[in-house]
Amino acid sequence: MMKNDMTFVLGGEAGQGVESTGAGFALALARAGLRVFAVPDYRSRIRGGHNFFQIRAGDYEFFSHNEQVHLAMALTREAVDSHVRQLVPGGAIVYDTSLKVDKSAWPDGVQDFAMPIADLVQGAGGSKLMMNTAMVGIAAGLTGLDLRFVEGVIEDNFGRKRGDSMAEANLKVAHAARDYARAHFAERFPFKLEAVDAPKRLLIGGNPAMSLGALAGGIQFMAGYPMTPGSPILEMITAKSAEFGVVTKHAEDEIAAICMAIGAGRAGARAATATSGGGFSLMVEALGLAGMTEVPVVVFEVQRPGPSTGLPTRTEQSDLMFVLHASQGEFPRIVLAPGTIEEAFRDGWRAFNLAEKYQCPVIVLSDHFLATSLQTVPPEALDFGGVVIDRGAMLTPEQLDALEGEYKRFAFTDSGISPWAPPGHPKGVYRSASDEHDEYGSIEEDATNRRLMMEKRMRKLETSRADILPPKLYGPERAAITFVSWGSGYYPVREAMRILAQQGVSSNFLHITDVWPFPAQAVAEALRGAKRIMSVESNYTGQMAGLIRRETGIHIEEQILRYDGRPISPEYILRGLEGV
Amino acid sequence: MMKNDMTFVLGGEAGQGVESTGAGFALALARAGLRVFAVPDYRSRIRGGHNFFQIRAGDYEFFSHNEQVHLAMALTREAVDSHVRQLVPGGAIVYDTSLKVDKSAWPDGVQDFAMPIADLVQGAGGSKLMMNTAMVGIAAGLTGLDLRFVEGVIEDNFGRKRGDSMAEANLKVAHAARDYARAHFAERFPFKLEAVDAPKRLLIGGNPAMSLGALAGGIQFMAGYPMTPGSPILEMITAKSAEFGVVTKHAEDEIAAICMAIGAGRAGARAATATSGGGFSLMVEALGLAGMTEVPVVVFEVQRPGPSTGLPTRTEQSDLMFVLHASQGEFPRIVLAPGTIEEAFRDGWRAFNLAEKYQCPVIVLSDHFLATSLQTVPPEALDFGGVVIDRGAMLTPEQLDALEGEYKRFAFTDSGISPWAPPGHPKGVYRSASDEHDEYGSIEEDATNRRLMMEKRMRKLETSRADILPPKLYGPERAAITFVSWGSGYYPVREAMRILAQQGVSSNFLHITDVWPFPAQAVAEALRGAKRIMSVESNYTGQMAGLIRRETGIHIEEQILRYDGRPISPEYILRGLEGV
Amino acid sequence: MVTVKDYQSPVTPTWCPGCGNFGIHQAVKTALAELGLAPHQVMLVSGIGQSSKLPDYTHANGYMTLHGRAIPCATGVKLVRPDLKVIVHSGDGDGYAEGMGHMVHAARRNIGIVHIAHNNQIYGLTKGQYSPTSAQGTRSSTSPEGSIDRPVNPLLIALAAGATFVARAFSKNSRELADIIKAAVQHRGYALIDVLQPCVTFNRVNTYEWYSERVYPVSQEPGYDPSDLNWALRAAQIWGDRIPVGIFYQTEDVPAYEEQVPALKAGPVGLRPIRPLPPEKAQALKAAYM
Amino acid sequence: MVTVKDYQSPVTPTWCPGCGNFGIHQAVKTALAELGLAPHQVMLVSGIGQSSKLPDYTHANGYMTLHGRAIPCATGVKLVRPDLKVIVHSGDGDGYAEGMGHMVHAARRNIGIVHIAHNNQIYGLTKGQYSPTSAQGTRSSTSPEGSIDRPVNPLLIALAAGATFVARAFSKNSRELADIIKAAVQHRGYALIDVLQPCVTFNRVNTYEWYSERVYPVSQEPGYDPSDLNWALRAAQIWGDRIPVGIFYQTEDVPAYEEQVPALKAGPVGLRPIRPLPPEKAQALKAAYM
Ligand SMILES: Cc1ncc(C[n+]2csc(CCOP(=O)(O)OP(=O)(O)O)c2C)c(N)n1
Ligand SMILES: Cc1ncc(C[n+]2csc(CCOP(=O)(O)OP(=O)(O)O)c2C)c(N)n1
Ligand code: SF4
Ligand code: SF4
Ligand SMILES: [Mg+2]
Ligand SMILES: [Mg+2]
Repeated sequence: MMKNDMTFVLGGEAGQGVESTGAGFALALARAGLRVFAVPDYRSRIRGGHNFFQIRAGDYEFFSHNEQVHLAMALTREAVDSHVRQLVPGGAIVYDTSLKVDKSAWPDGVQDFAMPIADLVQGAGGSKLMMNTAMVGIAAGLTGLDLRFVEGVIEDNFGRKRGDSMAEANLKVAHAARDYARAHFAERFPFKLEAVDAPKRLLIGGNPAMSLGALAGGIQFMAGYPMTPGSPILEMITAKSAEFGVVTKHAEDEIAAICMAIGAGRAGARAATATSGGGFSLMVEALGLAGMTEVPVVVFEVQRPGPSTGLPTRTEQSDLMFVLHASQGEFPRIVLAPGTIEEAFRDGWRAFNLAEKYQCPVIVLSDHFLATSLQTVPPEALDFGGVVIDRGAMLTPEQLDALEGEYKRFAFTDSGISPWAPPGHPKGVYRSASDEHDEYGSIEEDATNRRLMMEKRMRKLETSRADILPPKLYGPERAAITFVSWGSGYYPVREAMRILAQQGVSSNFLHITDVWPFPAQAVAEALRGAKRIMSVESNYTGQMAGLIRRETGIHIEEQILRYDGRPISPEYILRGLEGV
Repeated sequence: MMKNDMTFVLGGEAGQGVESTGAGFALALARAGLRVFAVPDYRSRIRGGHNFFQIRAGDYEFFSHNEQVHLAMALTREAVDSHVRQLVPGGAIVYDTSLKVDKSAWPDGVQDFAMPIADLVQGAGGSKLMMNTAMVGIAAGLTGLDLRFVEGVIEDNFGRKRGDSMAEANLKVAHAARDYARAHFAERFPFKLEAVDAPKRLLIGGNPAMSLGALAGGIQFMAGYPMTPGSPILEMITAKSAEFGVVTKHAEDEIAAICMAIGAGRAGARAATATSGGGFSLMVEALGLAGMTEVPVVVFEVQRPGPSTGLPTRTEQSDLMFVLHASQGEFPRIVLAPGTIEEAFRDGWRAFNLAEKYQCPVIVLSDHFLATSLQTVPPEALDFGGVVIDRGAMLTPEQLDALEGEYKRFAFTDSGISPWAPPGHPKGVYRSASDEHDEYGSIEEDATNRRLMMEKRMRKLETSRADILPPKLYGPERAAITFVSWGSGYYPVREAMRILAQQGVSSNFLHITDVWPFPAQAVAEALRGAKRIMSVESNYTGQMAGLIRRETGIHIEEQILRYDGRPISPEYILRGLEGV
Repeated sequence: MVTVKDYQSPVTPTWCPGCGNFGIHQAVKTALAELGLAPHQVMLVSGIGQSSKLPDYTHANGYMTLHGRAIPCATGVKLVRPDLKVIVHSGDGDGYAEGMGHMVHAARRNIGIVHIAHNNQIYGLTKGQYSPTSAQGTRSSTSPEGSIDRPVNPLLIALAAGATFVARAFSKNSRELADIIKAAVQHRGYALIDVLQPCVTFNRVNTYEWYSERVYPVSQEPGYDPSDLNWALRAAQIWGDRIPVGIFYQTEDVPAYEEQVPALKAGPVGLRPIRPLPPEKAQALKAAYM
Repeated sequence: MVTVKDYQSPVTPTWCPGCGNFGIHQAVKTALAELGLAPHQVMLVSGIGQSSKLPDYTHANGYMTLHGRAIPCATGVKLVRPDLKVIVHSGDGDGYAEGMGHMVHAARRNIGIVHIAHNNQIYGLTKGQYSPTSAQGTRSSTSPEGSIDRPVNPLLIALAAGATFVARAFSKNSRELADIIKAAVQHRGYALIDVLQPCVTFNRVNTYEWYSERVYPVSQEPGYDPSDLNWALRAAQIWGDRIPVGIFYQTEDVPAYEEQVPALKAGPVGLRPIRPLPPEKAQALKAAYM
């Protein structure tokens, strides 16, 4: 028997509630004091096809999902076929007895837990849609998890939303299913769960963490256009719009969305947009507008696999070089690539400070994996108390009152930062142009002015280095293997390190989060003397490795890359270590 | 006295015909057998301001404009002030006696050739608009150039276009002005021109050369949206539209323009669009569409200084990294950066072959300097005879007839190239999607298919290396200084080398034209063992140097960069050599 | 003889059971078959959305492009291959939000493409945000307190932009829709067909029942005269308890864009063989620079 | 008291002598001064083009943005600072080609911005290509054999899109234009003013004389009733030997977008001080994830 260390997968068609049920079960596990890492996997369709939700739960510290499944719950024949292969010996597959299943290719040691689930549901007075609730009840029954955690989630979800009768029916179904599974199969199932006494944890993903960060940072305006997986940020902030005084706008397209945000920024508001790579492609021209006119704007870019429409509901980290160089000409921008929930929250608010301090666009580069995976974190991970509001060189009404002569919006300064006035003060009136301009903001073609303006703007990038966080080194100072990764690469790399350590292999890990201006010196120092460097990225061309070489000269030849749209798992890294 | 080696500048307001007159004079000089390099300099306004046109002429081989002016012809007070400073000792400034000129800051040795030009024009029965014709007459008078070359151009320009009376009047003005200048000032002017017996040369710029290349390559469709300095390509091809069977479309915006071109490409036509960086920014999303759906399309991107609207009528090479990484995700693209007229013509047609052979977008990256400078080249520079048409794996009707089973548009192949069928054949019917797709073109999310499709597409990039031209090394194998530049950097670098050679300093020059896939091996080999490498680029961040470091590991620390919107001159390079 | 079966693709639609897109799909195949057009003579161009998956489910030349960009892509096809029948499939987000500008310009050009807008008054593929045609007050994830934007009237816009064929249909009435599609494919120039298409998953307001109760033939409107722009401008404003469907406006008096392109006088440029230029032509081009 | 001089910028216009933009510039300054608005209460937002240089020549909050994108930029300004009067200046290429989609959506939203379109029926800054409003058959560098596209009718499009204030003016009649601008600035919601603006350099057809011979007050049209949409839809179609100018349509019955935004009920969000969240709020946000 193994306790508090297992992975569930719930699989079925789109429309069967796989994701919502999975998320509910994950929350139940979290409330039982377990650590959780859950990954949804779904297709770009609304009904049918095959979706699944995978939940790893345990009572010890681990960092990511993994590939070994202990309990698979299949709502469809296709789900049976695809998940039975992932099961560890002793693992079990649960499905309705009515499904015609071909067991010829099943791996050895897999347990067949076919049950009359539909009947159980019917018997408990439930509707067909409650098959997934039954699955959760079964999971509790098999693992021994106290059903009250599941009940709590059901009550929270249905009790509030759809009236008590729905909650009641679901509770009945869960009970019946739990009882049945406990009675008939629990004994044979070797993987058990037990509530542990642990400090309360949040169960949250990158998108919500980032959205909360933005709210914490005082966001005043967000415009966007729906695009998976970026739009949930717009939707979450819209849900809080009235309460937090944030105007949000579902715009007619992404060009309008970023232009609205830039307009709001020009008007002195903390403004942002959220999108994915395809939408970002349409924002490229306006990014340069913000750069040239020194308007603070934050772009949350949640990556998905390209090129073009690509795989809308899957993951990749292939927009790095794109966001670094998007738009014609050269201007300062700041690019943050948070890798953890803590960092997603932090960059959610920090981005606004940086945008205003350096009066330039800030891109927060996330990805589907970080955005949608749910994990338990301590409440302090969303460190509201640590939030600082810094509006940079924004002039106060008093400072504006005291201003003499015509206001120079784009005054040449050593830092490159010119004090800026929000509109509305008689002395802070100025014009600004996307053309090259003089210190007042008027269009100016003179060569010397141009040179000085370019230098002024680009100086801000150097100045901003003061606020750039160096990459973090995890693990021992010296190690046999040094991993380098960025953004959401964090999770599987940390988990691979943990496994390697168990195998007696020492490794450490340089995790790059602030990507631009590139912390070249810190990266070079950290990698100097590394024995074997191995980069890990979710893309085809090894973009971060290329950037490191360009900026530091360090050539990372061993690269573990994944570009099939699926998140990198610790096992993938371990296989890669052998493979390369 | 110095013969056949001098630079003119004609300066005045927008609307005074500075550019057209200058171009006409340059053509006259070319017809006199001289070599010419002429650079227009104008503002983003239609009337007023200060524009000028600079013409270098000589009877020996030189490569670019330079900064020393021998004869300045000023139509306005502002023109006098700004050009008198450029004059070499003995050089002269010509202007109308009515202009109130402050000579206090004039450099020593400059000759004041104020003349009653307006009176001369009036006396010859000309209109106020013919001041510039008078200037050309004066230039002939002062330098001794046979007026018949000027007459020929006047007849070509006016005789055809506006009826004989205009030609007649201009001819009279030119004569009167020539006679006056010859009589009163010629003796004092030490710089002379004399027609030489030389093979006929073309006087042409990069934009027309590229347009002719596209016509030679059989272009069938071009859509665009006006944007300086890219739109002249659309305009030139439009002018030939009916004669050459090219449909051209001034679209509603750049997104529509590239989408139309991609639609045309999907329909089996040779299609292109032309723009500058700002327009390219809007094309970014569709670039990925072409990449994903493997549709050949050519984008002529003529750079100007950014960011954003920047300096619309000036030059820069700051879109290199942008075009290399534009659009979400990863897909093969080919980027060509011609540096000379020959190369502009060649890449004008070659781009279509490459786009069709590798079924991917091809970007031809030019810039304002290359596009608009006029220079003399031998007629063979537009090597129509060398044009090859290669449509790659396009299936013929016969091949399609013979096809068995359903057509696999995106068949996995070793080269990555799948045979493609233009629409219209019953057996070549297929669908294609910007989503990830299977070999037939249907949307497919499977992980293995995704991996194979990514690899198939990216393989094309490797396959295409066979067609990538390595950089050219000019000058001796070994030299004290090795310049590295790309695109239009060619001209000033070659000219700087010539001057250095005269000073006894040996230099050579690695000129990179095919930029992507990057010819890393050839560049590394060429630079191996270089004593002192010096990169020359028209941008702030040294983009090519960065790319070289990323792709070869070679770190070029000495960089001569210019980012004030003005073309790099040989003198700028020589000063840079001392400066760095 | 061409039959509906010729348009059968091996791919099974991923639309939700009951989705209004099925009716549109059936109508398109029926119309094309009845017109005797073979799959290789047709190009279906779509954007991105549920509606835009239609070409995947149809055996014909098909191009699923970008959200909002089907019209310019289709325009490029038509301009080099005017011999092909080009049909655009877009959604209401796709065609009327992201793609609105292109529609207006296609209409004023009168480019010969049929534009079938699958108007489900919602964003289907991205899970139910309100769309440009959603009624004011629609609650959705991007308008939790009800949308403020007044809905766009695509027929009115198309008419104002100069469209020469403007129709509305209901996806359930597949036969009527097929007839309208046939008329549109035979029409000279740009044709908009706005199709009321129930989204059974995300739009719980504009259901089959909702539409069924309301639609009636526009020809029943007093003074029905689809050749009269002013009549059509008025009829297009009717929306509410009663929703007219059918052809609102049609004129064959305006030549299609592609009929007027000088370079197309000699036939589709996309079929012109590509060869190096003859030396005389090359010489003539050079001469202008000497 | 605010005067026209308060709007004087130190920058000298680079427009060609005689350009119609001067008349528009004068009218804008006059209107704002007469309304008693001070420069800091106004934001002029423009795209790129000759017209779009206007903010550079005006002492007021000014933002010269991107070709075609003035409207969304202005919308962003208005949505955080509804207390500012926001005026968009666009060209006919800028506003009706690149920016067409945004205009339609601004109109249906009824966002409170005044959109002044400098309609010279040509691309000025890029040297004379035909524009969306150029007459069919216009010869230019991108249409050497005459343009094929039929011109767009901006008034009709705006009306079809739901604009609540639609007017046309002639830049030469600066006083009339100023009055229309005043009405537009005081209007509730989106207001389009299409201004006939001679380009003396590139448009040799639509000259001062050409317009002067044709323009007449739309109020002289029989049955003039700017509150009647159908009347306006008909009047907006008049174009040719006679061109009506004035206010074609106006209604104050539709609330402006910004009036209806829940988050704006408490005042302009752009003026809300930004402070870290109080612990209770933070706690409540977290609670949803536990
Ligand atoms: C540029 C871009 N923006 C956003 C998206 C995401 N997206 C895909 S479909 C869609 C909207 C779907 O709504 P609609 O066009 O009405 O089509 P439906 O699914 O309802 O048929 C969106 C916003 C995208 N693919 N590309
Ligand atoms: C995205 C983009 N495309 C093209 C241009 C080039 N451009 C500048 S102004 C202009 C058109 C000018 O015409 P219009 O909008 O009518 O303004 P006008 O100059 O006539 O006032 C164009 C195409 C640009 N700046 N940005
Ligand atoms: S979500 Fe709506 S539009 Fe999409 S397939 Fe389902 S029913 Fe049809
Ligand atoms: S080109 Fe035309 S629009 Fe531009 S400033 Fe001159 S007259 Fe005015
Ligand atoms: Mg829809
Ligand atoms: Mg214009």
